[in-house]
Amino acid sequence: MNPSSAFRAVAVAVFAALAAPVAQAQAADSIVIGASLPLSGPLAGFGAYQKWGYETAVNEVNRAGGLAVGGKKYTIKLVLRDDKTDPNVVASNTETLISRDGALAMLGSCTPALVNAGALVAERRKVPLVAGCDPLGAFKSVRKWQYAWAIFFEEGDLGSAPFRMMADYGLQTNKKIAVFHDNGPDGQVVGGQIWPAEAKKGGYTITTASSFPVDTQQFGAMIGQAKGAGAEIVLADAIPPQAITMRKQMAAAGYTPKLLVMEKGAEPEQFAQALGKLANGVLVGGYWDPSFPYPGAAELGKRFEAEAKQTQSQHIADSFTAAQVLFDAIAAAGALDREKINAAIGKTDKSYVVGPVKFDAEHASRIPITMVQWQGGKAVVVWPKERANGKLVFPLPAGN
Amino acid sequence: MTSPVGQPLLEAAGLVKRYGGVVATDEVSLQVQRGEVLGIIGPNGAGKSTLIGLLGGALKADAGTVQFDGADVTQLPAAERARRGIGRTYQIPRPFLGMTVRENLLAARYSLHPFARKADALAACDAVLARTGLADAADLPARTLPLLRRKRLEVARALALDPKLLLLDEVGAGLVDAEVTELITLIRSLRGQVQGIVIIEHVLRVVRECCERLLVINFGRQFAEGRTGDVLASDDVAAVYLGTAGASGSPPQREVAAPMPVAAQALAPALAPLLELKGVHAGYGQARVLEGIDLAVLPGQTVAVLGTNGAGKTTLAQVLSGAIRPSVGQILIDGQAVTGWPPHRIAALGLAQCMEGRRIFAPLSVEENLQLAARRVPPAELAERLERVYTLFPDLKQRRRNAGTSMSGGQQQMLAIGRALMARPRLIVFDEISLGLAPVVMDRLYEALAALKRAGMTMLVVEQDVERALNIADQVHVMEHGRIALSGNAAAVRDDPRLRHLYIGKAD
Amino acid sequence: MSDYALELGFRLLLLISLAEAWNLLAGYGGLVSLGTASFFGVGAYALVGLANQLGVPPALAVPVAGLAAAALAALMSRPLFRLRGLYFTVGTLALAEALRLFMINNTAFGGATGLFLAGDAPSLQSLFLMALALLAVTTLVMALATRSRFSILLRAVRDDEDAAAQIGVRAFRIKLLALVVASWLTGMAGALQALKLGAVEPYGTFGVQWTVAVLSIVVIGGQGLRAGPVLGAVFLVALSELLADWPALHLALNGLILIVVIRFAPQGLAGLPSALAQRRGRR
Amino acid sequence: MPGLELVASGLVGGLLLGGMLALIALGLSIALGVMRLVNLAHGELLVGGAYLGYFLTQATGIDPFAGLGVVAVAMAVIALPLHRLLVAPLAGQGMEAPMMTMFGVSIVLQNLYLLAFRADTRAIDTPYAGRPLQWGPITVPLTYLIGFVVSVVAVAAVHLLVSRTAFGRDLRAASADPVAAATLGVDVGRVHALTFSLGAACAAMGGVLVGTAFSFTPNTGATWLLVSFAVVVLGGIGNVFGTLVAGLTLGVLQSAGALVLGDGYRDLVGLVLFLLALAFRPQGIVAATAR
Repeated sequence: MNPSSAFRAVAVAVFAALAAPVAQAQAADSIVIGASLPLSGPLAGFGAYQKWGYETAVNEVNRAGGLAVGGKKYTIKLVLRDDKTDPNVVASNTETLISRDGALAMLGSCTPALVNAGALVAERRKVPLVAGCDPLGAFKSVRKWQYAWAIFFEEGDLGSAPFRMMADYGLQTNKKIAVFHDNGPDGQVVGGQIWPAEAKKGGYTITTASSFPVDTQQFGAMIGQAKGAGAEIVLADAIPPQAITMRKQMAAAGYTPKLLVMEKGAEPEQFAQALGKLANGVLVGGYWDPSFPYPGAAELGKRFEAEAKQTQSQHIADSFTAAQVLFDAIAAAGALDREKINAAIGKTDKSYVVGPVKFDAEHASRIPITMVQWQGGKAVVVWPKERANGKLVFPLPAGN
Repeated sequence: MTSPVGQPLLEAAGLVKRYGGVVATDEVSLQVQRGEVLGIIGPNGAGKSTLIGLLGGALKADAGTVQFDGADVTQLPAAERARRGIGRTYQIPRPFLGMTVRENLLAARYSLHPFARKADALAACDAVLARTGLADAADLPARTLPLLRRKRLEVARALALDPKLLLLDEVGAGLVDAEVTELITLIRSLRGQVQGIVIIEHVLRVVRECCERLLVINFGRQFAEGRTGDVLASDDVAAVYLGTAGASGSPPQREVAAPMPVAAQALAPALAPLLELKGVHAGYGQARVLEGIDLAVLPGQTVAVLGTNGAGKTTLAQVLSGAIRPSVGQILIDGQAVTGWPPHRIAALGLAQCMEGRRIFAPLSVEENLQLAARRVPPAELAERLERVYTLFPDLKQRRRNAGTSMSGGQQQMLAIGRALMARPRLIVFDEISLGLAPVVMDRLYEALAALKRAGMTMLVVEQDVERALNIADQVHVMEHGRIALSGNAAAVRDDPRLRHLYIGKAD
Repeated sequence: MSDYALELGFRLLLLISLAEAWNLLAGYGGLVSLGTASFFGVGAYALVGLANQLGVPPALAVPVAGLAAAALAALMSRPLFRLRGLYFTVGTLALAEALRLFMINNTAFGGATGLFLAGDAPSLQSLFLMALALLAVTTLVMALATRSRFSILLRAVRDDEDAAAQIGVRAFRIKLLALVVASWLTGMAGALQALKLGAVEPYGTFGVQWTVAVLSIVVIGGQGLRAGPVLGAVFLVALSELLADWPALHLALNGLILIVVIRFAPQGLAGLPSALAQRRGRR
Repeated sequence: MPGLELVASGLVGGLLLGGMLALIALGLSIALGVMRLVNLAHGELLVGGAYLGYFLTQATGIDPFAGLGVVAVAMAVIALPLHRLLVAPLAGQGMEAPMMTMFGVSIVLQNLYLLAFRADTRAIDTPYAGRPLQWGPITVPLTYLIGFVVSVVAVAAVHLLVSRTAFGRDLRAASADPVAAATLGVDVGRVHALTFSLGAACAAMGGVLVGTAFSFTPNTGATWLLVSFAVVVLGGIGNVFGTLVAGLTLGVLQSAGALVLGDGYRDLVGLVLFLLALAFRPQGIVAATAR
């Protein structure tokens, strides 16, 4: 047979195979919720936590007999797709989940690039999407959202936290700051804009500020400059691999500032595992800990560690919350109607695992920031006082 | 013949080309008058092809100028020179393998006249194909052409440019007399439409019968220049180029120094054949080349395989080496079937190859090239074998540290032979070792072969040059169109009229 | 047509066009490029620029954005064409990577955050139609490039650049033309994708994943075969769709199948029928 | 403008790093030169080496550098069947098929790592991981120096292997003209298999260095693959000695670029310089004669 006809045969067969699911989408008494997650690629780490958060929320509802909408119980069917940490794939996944699997509403991916890519599609298709894991500044900067909602911290809070902490505790330094930040979206905002601004306000001087792409592995030059400038405060914003390398190279360069903050990178437990002693005293902004006084917080932490056999991460909280917010809104809407659900999400005002959730005019709900410090392999909340479950170690121990 | 007045068609002055320290072309100046055919001769490695490169623009001269058709083209790249009317052929043909023969020519037409009417372009190409005897192959992929026809394609492609000046680089090499005659007629017929021709050639007949003037190059320098007759007559030219024997038919069998060592049992010819082929068919892809070859080589015997280009001689050699798998038939060594064995296992059985085109490894030094062929041999033995090869070819010893490909063609051929010997083989296949070499060099090589024969080495000689082959062989097979057309001992074959029919006249 | 079909169709059309453009370079020009991403990315960014800054309507912005990629090709041609064979291949890869890093670090184009399309993205319907148009253009170009006298010159350069020069072919111009045209097509594909996403950022648009997708398509579909790119694209999209429902294994299986196909269908899917026919013939 | 101390440390650090780059790229280079194989899985082999080193030190507690030999041998052994099953059958099918096969391998490996070890960032911990080395105005990580020494020794060893031994002879012959080599008795298939596993071993050792001096995740491979390409082409494909020179050069140039423009531009500078070098010296900065 000739190639072109061969092609047609294949093409038809394939489309038949692929088109099939469309029919059985949105089965009688189940609601389809779609989510595209980075299950492989650089962000696979975050993806795993979110997956757990979403699935746990869904299981909870289903175990309780399903979600009551307009007097009728619906079981929730969560359809996950891997986006390989590629915004192009997030977009096509979202498109597919909506059109093929007939997702009634969407849950977000992680980090601005991925969340926004999906949100833009949802926006076009007028499908509500609730996301955690997308810093609010970056989320708002994209556009005036109609159907996308975000529950996370505000870069502004994160950026100002170290300064507020230093003020509260009256830490003694030479007020000289070195800033290292990656040039990813949030890195740009926190390291490039907020820290400088906050430093100005607090009367600190930024001696060196350097940025780098998220695949660099060498920071010799910037560390050398900071050391040369005698900065006693180092504020860094980098993903885990880089933060780990950076911490090593700081020690290797014989540079020990009094205060070391490593946003993003120092947050997961692997940071402490990979660095051992070197992790001690490193600070990182956090927004959740099982010790917080929110409904179900402690349980959620325990449950994760029991099921996943690894230490909890705050990402389970915001993903779990995002899902719960969405389900509550569906229930509140009283009908499987996207417009109604979207409106209901906007009206959310309730305290969840991650804290109180209430969306502002720009579809964002803020989670307050705390400062967490690694002490002997444990992440200890050291600021603000009222939330702290341990004492701040200051200055930074030499490490070796 | 009468050449029109006015400035010469081509005028090169003081051309110099260096490769690192080596000076390939040294202060060469030449002129080609309109309507003239200039011959350039000289021993291998004299820098003839380099000179062609400098004229054609493939190479940039380090010094000197090239004037063509009244304009200075020294700075112009090859393409621009071609567009001004310099057509050039390669010594080793370089057709566009992925295209049909006609397309090969069309490329030239279209590059010259992008907007010419298609019909005209095709007509022009077919005309050229017709006169170069490729008309029947017009729609075949160039890949399928055998060497001879590829050489024709080279000429045809250059003609498709309708050049003013034609540079022919060894188009005669490896042709049998009948074909040489055709070539000469072709070149002569070109005079009408080409204003000038430069020929580099070893086949003296071509030079003698086509060129008004000759330029002799030696070691990159101008050695002599003048009317063809005078130059060929001059003794010093003969000395550098032809050697004493070259012009007269068969080379003499001078005694050479060291007799070669040979695996013992070969000395007493046994009856069991060392190598045997039974009804072997083979080819490339769809193209069948061998159509049932039966042949046997007894220990100590020297067997020659003759035949015109494209008769399948080299394919036969490749089948023996294991490089090509026979589609049908059997190959036996010591009665053991080795059909379809990978080359290295066949080599391990003591069958060595001296491949067509030498195939010297550029990244390896001369000595390494030799050592490579001696597989898993203790150092002492290795050194001894090396010595033996060096005594046979002293040139190699001097250059043992040089890169293998840095030597002249003749020396490379010596290296190739020496390399085959290093394996201390029981049978050596010599494939076209005389191709494109100056007569003197051929003589030396065949003296070496003769020495081997006397020492009792078993040899299979695949040759173009009938005389030399007949002089050395006990048993002779003549191939034609993938079959063995004629077999017998040397004497019988020499007198056989069918051979005459195959090769009209004698090699000069 | 359902939105899902449109979504798949768009992806197919886009990938086929990309593969064809690559095939023009590699199959006919002998220029095996790993730089697809760079031209794709430039096209994508150019579109956003045109739409946001000058308010050019999509239908016009796409071909113009393609021209930006073509311009890049013209700009880079000098250094790139000094490279032959493997060196060219690796050089194009380096170009793509250098561009990506530049876009990440250079804040003028939004750095790693990238840029967002101001207006709403057009409907899936019209996107699909545009992709269809792109494929039509691509097919036309390929027809011209593969049947015309230009193709003869191009193939001559592919087979033996020096010999081509000896018969007057200006190799550089020929290769340049091929590269520019291929880049134009690639750039338009990038522009379409940007239009669909409504956003561009370096990792997504300049990422090597586009180059890899194209290569897989050509290798799986079959090189130098007319139907190759089509089959390859269908296969790839179908595969990723069918496997997507097992997210955990998705990629691993994808790679495994890639390996198997290459191993057992050396001429690609398009070459399979003839290959089988041959095997039968041998018995 | 940065002070002398900084510049000196930066450049020396770059030089040492360059040495490691050479070892990291070596495997890619010889595979490319000898078997025309664009090994897109090179980065994953490297990461594989890093994991081997990681678990070796975890299990036995021996120093990662002491374990290098074990890791190298292990990876060489793993690589042999890989070549036999995947690469060898594709011999004589052009460049793309093997290249894409190796790409497939890289995907598979990446995801196997992901499934087996999770996406966690890991680093091979040594007591001296963070120890600086003071030498006048120059401060460089101790691990850099050790890594440098290890790399240079390894590269030199490979250089000797290729240029002095019988295997090296076969290897060069096979890369220049496989058919002729086979006809003369060289088992080309075997040469290729050994070349491939030699390359894998080098990559694995490089991985241990990366894991000790930096950190790694299942996806780290790609970054190092690209750097390796730069080194390979600068040094001349298949040119061992050239690879070393190119690695050192690139290392220094990158640091210089980082000093002037900031670390963000380190890799960019490297690549741009690499493109320029390509444009003016297509055969690599070290002439192919050194092969």
